[in-house]
Amino acid sequence: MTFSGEFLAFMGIALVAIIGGVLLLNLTKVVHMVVALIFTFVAIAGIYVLLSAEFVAAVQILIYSGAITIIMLFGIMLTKHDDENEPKTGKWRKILVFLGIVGFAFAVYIGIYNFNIEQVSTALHENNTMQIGKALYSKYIIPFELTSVLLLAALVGSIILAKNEKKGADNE
Amino acid sequence: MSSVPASAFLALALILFCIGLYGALTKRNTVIVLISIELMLNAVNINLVTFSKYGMAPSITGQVFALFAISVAAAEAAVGLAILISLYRTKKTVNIDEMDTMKN
Amino acid sequence: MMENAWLIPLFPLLSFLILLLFGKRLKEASAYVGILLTLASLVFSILVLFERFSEPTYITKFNWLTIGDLHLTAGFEVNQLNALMLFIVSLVSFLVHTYSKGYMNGDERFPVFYAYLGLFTFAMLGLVISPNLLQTYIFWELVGVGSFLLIGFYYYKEEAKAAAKKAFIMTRIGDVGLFIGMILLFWETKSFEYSAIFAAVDAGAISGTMITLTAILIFIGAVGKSGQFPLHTWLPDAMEGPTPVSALIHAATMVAAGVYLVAALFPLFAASKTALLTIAVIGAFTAIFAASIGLVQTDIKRVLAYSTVSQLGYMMLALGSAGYVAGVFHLMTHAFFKALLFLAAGSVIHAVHTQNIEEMGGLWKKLKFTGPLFLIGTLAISGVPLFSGFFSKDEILIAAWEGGHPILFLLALIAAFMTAFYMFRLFFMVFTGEARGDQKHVHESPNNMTYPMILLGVLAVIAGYVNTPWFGSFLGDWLVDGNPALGHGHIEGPIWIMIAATVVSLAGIYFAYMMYYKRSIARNTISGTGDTLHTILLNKYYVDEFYQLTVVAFTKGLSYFLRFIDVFLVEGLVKGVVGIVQGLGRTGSKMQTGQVQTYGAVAFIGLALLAVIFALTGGYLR
Amino acid sequence: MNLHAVLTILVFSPLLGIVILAFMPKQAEKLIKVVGLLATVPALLIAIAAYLHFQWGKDLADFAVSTSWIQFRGMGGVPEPFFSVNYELGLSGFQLVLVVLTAVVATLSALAAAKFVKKEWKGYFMLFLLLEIGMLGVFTAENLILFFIFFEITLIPTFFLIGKWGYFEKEKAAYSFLIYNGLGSAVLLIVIMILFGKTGTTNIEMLTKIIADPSAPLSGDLKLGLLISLLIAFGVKLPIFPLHSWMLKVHVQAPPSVVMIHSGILLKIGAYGLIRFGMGIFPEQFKTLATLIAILGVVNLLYGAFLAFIQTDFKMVLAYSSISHMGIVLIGLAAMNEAGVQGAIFQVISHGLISALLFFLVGVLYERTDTSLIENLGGIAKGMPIAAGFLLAGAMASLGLPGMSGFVSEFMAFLGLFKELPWIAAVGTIGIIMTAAYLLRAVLGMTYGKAHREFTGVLDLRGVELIPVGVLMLLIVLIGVFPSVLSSPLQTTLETIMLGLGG
Repeated sequence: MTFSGEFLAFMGIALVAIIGGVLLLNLTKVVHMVVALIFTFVAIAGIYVLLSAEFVAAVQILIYSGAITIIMLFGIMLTKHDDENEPKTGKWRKILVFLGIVGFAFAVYIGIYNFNIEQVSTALHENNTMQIGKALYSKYIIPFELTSVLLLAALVGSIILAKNEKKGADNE
Repeated sequence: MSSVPASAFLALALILFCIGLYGALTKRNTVIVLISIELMLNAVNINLVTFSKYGMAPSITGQVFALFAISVAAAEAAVGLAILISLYRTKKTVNIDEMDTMKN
Repeated sequence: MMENAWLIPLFPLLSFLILLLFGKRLKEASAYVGILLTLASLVFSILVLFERFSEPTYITKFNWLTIGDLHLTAGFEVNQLNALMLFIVSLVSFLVHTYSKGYMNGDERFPVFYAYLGLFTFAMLGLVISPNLLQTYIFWELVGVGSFLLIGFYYYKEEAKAAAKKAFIMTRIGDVGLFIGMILLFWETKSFEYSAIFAAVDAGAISGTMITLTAILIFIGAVGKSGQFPLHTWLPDAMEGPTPVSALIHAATMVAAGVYLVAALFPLFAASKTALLTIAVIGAFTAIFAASIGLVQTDIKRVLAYSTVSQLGYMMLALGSAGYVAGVFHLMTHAFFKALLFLAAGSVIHAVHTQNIEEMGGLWKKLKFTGPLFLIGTLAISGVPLFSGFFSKDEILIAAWEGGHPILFLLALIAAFMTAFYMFRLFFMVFTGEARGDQKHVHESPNNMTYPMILLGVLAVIAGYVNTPWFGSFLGDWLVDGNPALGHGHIEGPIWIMIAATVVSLAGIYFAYMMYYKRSIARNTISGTGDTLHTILLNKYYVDEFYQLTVVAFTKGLSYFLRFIDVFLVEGLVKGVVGIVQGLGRTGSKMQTGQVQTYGAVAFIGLALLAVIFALTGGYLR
Repeated sequence: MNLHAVLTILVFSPLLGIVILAFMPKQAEKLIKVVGLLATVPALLIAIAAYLHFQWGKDLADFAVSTSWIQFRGMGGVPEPFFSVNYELGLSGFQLVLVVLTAVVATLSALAAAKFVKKEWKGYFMLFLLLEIGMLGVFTAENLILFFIFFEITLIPTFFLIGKWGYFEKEKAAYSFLIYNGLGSAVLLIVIMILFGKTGTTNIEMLTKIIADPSAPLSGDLKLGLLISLLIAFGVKLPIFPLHSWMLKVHVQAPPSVVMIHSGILLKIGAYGLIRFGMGIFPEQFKTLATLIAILGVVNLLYGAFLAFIQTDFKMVLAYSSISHMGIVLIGLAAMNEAGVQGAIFQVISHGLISALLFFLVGVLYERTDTSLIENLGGIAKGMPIAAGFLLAGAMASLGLPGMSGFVSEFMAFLGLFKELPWIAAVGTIGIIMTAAYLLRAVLGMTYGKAHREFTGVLDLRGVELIPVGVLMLLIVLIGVFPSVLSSPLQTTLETIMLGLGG
């Protein structure tokens, strides 16, 4: 393995992503957590760039670092948080889940380790956005349209759910 | 050709996925749980994009799917938060322990 | 007439059914139903007996039960032995029915008593005309029930309850022997028919060991029914039943069924020297064993019961010594004189309301009929010359001697001495000397009690003359006619045997006379009251206690041990299973917190576990 | 004459009663009882008619019915393209006698229920009639799936009948009943599914043929395993030691009318299954297990007998006596010859009648005196001579007195086993003695002796109570005296089984 620039870039970005994730778990204030997550999201965008997916990287920054994070912050702001006095998760549960995750990671890592992926030269980085556009509007036109329906449904649903309706509240 | 092996990306995705999972399963705050789920989705997206570049037949499909996944995740985040808010209105808390209406 | 012999047992059955259904309404009149229907049986029996003198054996059968290609039959057979038994049983039964009219008078369950008598008589008559082993077994068990019901007739008495239970269970132990023997024999010959079995024995189709085994097993059945050692203990206890019942069942008929069984299967037994020897030894031992206990008993009925056991031992000894005729002959004479003795004893009890001979005495003058009749019976059983018992006992002694068992012969002789002694002890204590109890209200029994006794008294005297060394052995010749396997009609023995028997019995009477009448020999000459020998005899050699300590205790112990297993092991197993299920359920319901996160955690841990296992063992991930 | 519908009508005739009952008011006690009782009568009449049909020399195959019911495509690897489950009912001689037994005991039990059930008659009779459907179906089903369905139908109503109308620990008894029998039927279901999957049919006759064919896709080990599973599944029902403890609770806690059914019929499903499926479908393997089954039988016989010997509650005595008597069924089966198998079948019928009789009497005693403890009951012969008489007669029948049905079965079972395994049979005969010992101990303890306490106002059997005891006693004696009333329908069944056994 050579320490090429690309590799160093990957290591750096990956480190940022992981640190963001770990901070997400360990910070106490909710807002801080979300901020830590932004680092991760941006780092992931970097990973996409490394993977010759510039458009996806752009979308990642727009949607995740932008939209979703903002929504989450709104969510946090709209609700009350008593971060210090929040009841802690059971110790056993944490240990068990941690062990489970370690086991899972181990098992999957074995899979990854033994998974021999050949690499062939690709032309993905050339006109990446155009390629995506072509694929989306030709081959994946129906899923694309369905996605728009889904988004619309989500939009309507969110509004109805979040609307402060007294009647609905009484029924709860 | 890239000097970074595919398994490195996959391993990163795995680590992020595990972090997200741990968060989703242990955090008490519903918002954080939602965020953790987003993180898991992201990890999956990394996989998708990785496989669009590596492998015997690289193709753009992986990236397209990543896009779909992102849009669905966005919708999910929106709906999820809407539900959270409406729940918060009735229960006045975002603690996940209180959300056990399934029991009764 | 013989083709209608099947009617004979049905009359008493009819009586049983009528009394069972309408007994409450018939009340005292139920006696007449019983008496009339048994009389019908008796008449038929006499006709059949007389016809059998001239005609050959009659046998008929029909299909009773089909098992694949095996056909089990039922039917009836009138051969010499059966005809004789029919006569004896129906006669004694009729007389007891008549006698009971007086004896049981006033009992509130009078109809029930007659119903039970009918059931027993039916079973006993059915038993003696059975043409095959299976049918014999069926009626064999039914007479057991009849006996059981009648012993327990005074159901409210604890002793009666215990005695009935004991009688049933002890005879059942014997019956199991018969049961096994019968089945083993069946698979050897593919038939239960006596004729088929005898044919197979004749043809040598059954191995010697098998014959011995089955014969001894069947003999165990006879041991149980006839109260032979070691299954004798129920018979004295059975005296808890009403006295007419003791006369009918536990003296004359049912207990003789064991002897009858051995006699009916005699060709089978005769084919095995070992089996015959076993019978002879058991018979002789029982004869002297029971006689010795009889020496000291104070209950009038128990003395008679032990004497019955002893006399049955005699019959077994005779059969075991190949003296077929002697055994059957003694069976007949014994039936008459022992029934007489019991009925007379019943009459005494009826008069003085006690069974303890220590409280009797001096009854000779008060009981004008009973006394002499009892004396006749006593003389007959003691083997005094010219009475029936003398001839039959003589035959047995000859058979034992000629059969080549001098030791058994000696035992029999000693038993004869004892018999004479204790019977006259009984007679003297009851009828002579001073009255030892309150006898103001003593009166002779009514006619319907005395007439049957008189008839039996006559028979006790004359029944012996059908088979004597002096006037010809008519009975013996007739019994073995046409069947060489049964041996000779009369066995010639040395003349000194008869003289010895007479001397022995007279000696017994003399000693009893000296001890209990003259009182010139003190009662405790040989063994004082209270010393070891007397105590042992009084306690019947502690056989009951021995059983209580071994068999009963073992059964109970095993039962409790099994209950321990059942409660702790099996139930524990169940509790364990239930506990696991409940625990699972509880944990499960605890897990249903309603929190999706917990569900997810659990589900994920499961998945992780599976993934790890697969990764380590090399599943799909490799 | 077309008789194909007869069995369907027979099996589902109680349904009419259920429907009528459903529309009746809860409080109409008298009417509910009458309807409940009458609803069992059509089945009884049809069963008797079928029996007469047979005795008049006509063919029982007239009744067979087979309609296509469920079909689905095979999943590959099986000879036939379709898996089919047909609706098949049929009647062989063996099934005929069981159906008659069921119908008789059901009617008598309904009569007893009208006497003993003190609350919620509507629910009781509806469940009871459902139970009857299940029982009749079990004995007429010609196909394992159908059998299983009916088998399960019997479980649920019994569970509720015990749990709701029983004595003090009724819930416990009901659960223990359900858990054991549920496990048993789970095992049964597995066996059925394996057979179905491997052969593509569940028709019993077809299965018998396919299994007998050496080229069938089942290895010998698998067949042995299936038979052992069947032994466990039906062993719970029978019950075989050590799977018996549920049955003790049920016998003690369930209401008498249910115990009549339970001990009289439901336990017999175990025996029926063992004979029909165990022995019928896997004859070769059954031979291999014969010694084991004989030993199990003797263990059952002695274990039950010894334990019955020390019980203080008469219901417990009867419960252990049931275990003991079911040992005789196993003994008969293990003999693998005509005598043994016929003995086993006889024992099934005979014990059904006898235990129904005895449990009815226990119910009467309990109702009158509020106790079934032997000690407390001493001396009831004085107060209730008729009941005591029937009790004694029932005990005599149970201990195998000749002239009653118990003897014939016991005799044939032992007759059979003595031919094959004489030593085991010889050990088993101890059971005959013990049976007499424990039954007499119990019955004499209750009826004879001094009355320990005066039962004031205790009435003897009377009126309508005499019908069940009378009918049952009559049948017991009838079978005991003329066993051919039972043995003649059984001959063809026996021949079939013997043919399978190759003997």
